[in-house]
Amino acid sequence: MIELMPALTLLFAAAMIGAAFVAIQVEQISIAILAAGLVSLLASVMFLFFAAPDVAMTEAAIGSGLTTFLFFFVLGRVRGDKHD
Amino acid sequence: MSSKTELKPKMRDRAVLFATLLLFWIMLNGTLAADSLIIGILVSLIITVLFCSGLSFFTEFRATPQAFAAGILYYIYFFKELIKANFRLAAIVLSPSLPIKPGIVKVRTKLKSRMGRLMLANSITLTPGTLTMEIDGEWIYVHCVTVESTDIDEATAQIVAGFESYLEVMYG
Amino acid sequence: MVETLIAFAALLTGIAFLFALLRFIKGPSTFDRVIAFDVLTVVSITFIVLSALIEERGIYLDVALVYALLSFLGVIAIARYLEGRF
Amino acid sequence: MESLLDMTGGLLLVAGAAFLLLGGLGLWRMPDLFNRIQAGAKTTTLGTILILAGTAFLHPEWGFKLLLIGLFLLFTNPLSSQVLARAAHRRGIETSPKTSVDLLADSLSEQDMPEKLPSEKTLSDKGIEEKS
Repeated sequence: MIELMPALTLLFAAAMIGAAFVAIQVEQISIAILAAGLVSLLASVMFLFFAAPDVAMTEAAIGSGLTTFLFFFVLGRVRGDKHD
Repeated sequence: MSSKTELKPKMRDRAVLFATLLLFWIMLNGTLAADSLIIGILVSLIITVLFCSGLSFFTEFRATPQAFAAGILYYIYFFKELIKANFRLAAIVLSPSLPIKPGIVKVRTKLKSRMGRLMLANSITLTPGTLTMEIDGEWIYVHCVTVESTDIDEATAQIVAGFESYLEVMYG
Repeated sequence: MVETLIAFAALLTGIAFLFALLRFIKGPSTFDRVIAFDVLTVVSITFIVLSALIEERGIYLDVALVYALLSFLGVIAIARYLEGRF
Repeated sequence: MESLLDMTGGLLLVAGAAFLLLGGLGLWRMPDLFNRIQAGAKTTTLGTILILAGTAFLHPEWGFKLLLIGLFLLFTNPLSSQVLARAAHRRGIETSPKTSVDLLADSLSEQDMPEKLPSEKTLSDKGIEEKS
């Protein structure tokens, strides 16, 4: 039987690659920001799997929460129109 | 006389806010040690004094025995409906033909308080095949996976009546 | 026995994670991706709780609490942006 | 030599994971956005609460923190789904051809409604705006 934690780490690494691929492939900015936030979220869970809960908390708060929020806020202020 | 009657519910609001904050602090810490308890009381007191007008969130609950009984019955009914909702969704998702007939219907609520309406909207979202989409005064627009009737009264009886009877006692 | 059950739960959750990820990659509109993002966050909370069980460290649950907070704030911010109200 | 408590906790874990799996399957199979939101909101809420309950059976000393996470999810998960559904409907995401009736769109076209009418904001918006 394969060990559980390495398998989960592999799953999350593959998912990170997939999300990063979406972030560079897609042409709408909002989806790219969302995919970058997803990469950050999965990275934070991977920090946790490597037994670093403090780093994981910081990454979740800054990378996934604050950066995504800030990007959307600024994008809404800059664009001003209703299209993507 | 009038100032006294205005002051009384405000003190009660502050007491409820203080108790909620302290409860959250104790649950977050998981201990009842003296030092953490003192810090929690201090911080809760400061927040209560500074931000007393901001949170009317928990204070609309009527603290009568009937309201507590209705609250317990409400949560029992709510979890029953939540489990039923999941099994119905599982049946839909697992059947190969996907038997759905979605639509958006309109229902009416009798609840007046904001917290009561919020709880009603949340409950509708978590019950079988329904999702609250918009609240406009007393009207609630609900997206259904399988529409059974588009008539307002019939849809109201089917979707909201079960929760409303409990929430009316709790929040009015 | 309990370890086997935890591993089985992790396997089922992993499949759910894959489905949500596929929806995120495919999803025709932005809203499909947002709901997939929300589901992925909740599934990540589940993974964090499971890893706390496996490693027997209660401090991991604090990270899960931060996640529960952040997913709500993030989805509200994105919805406000998509309504055009920033 | 497991106790009954441990077995109950493990079975609750598996049940919660099974509901999460059904939610993921629903997210993949449903034909339009609103049905996907329905699948996502219900199953993730119940699935996560069952998993938290199973963890509480296995480690009773974590109970308070697990209860806090569960309460938070129970209140915020349906709320974010509602906000998302409302935003999607305002942006005019098309529903699947199976949709039989759409009274919200009907009433909006009847009133000839401007897009940002303050009276139709929901409770979550009021809470945010009163603070600022």
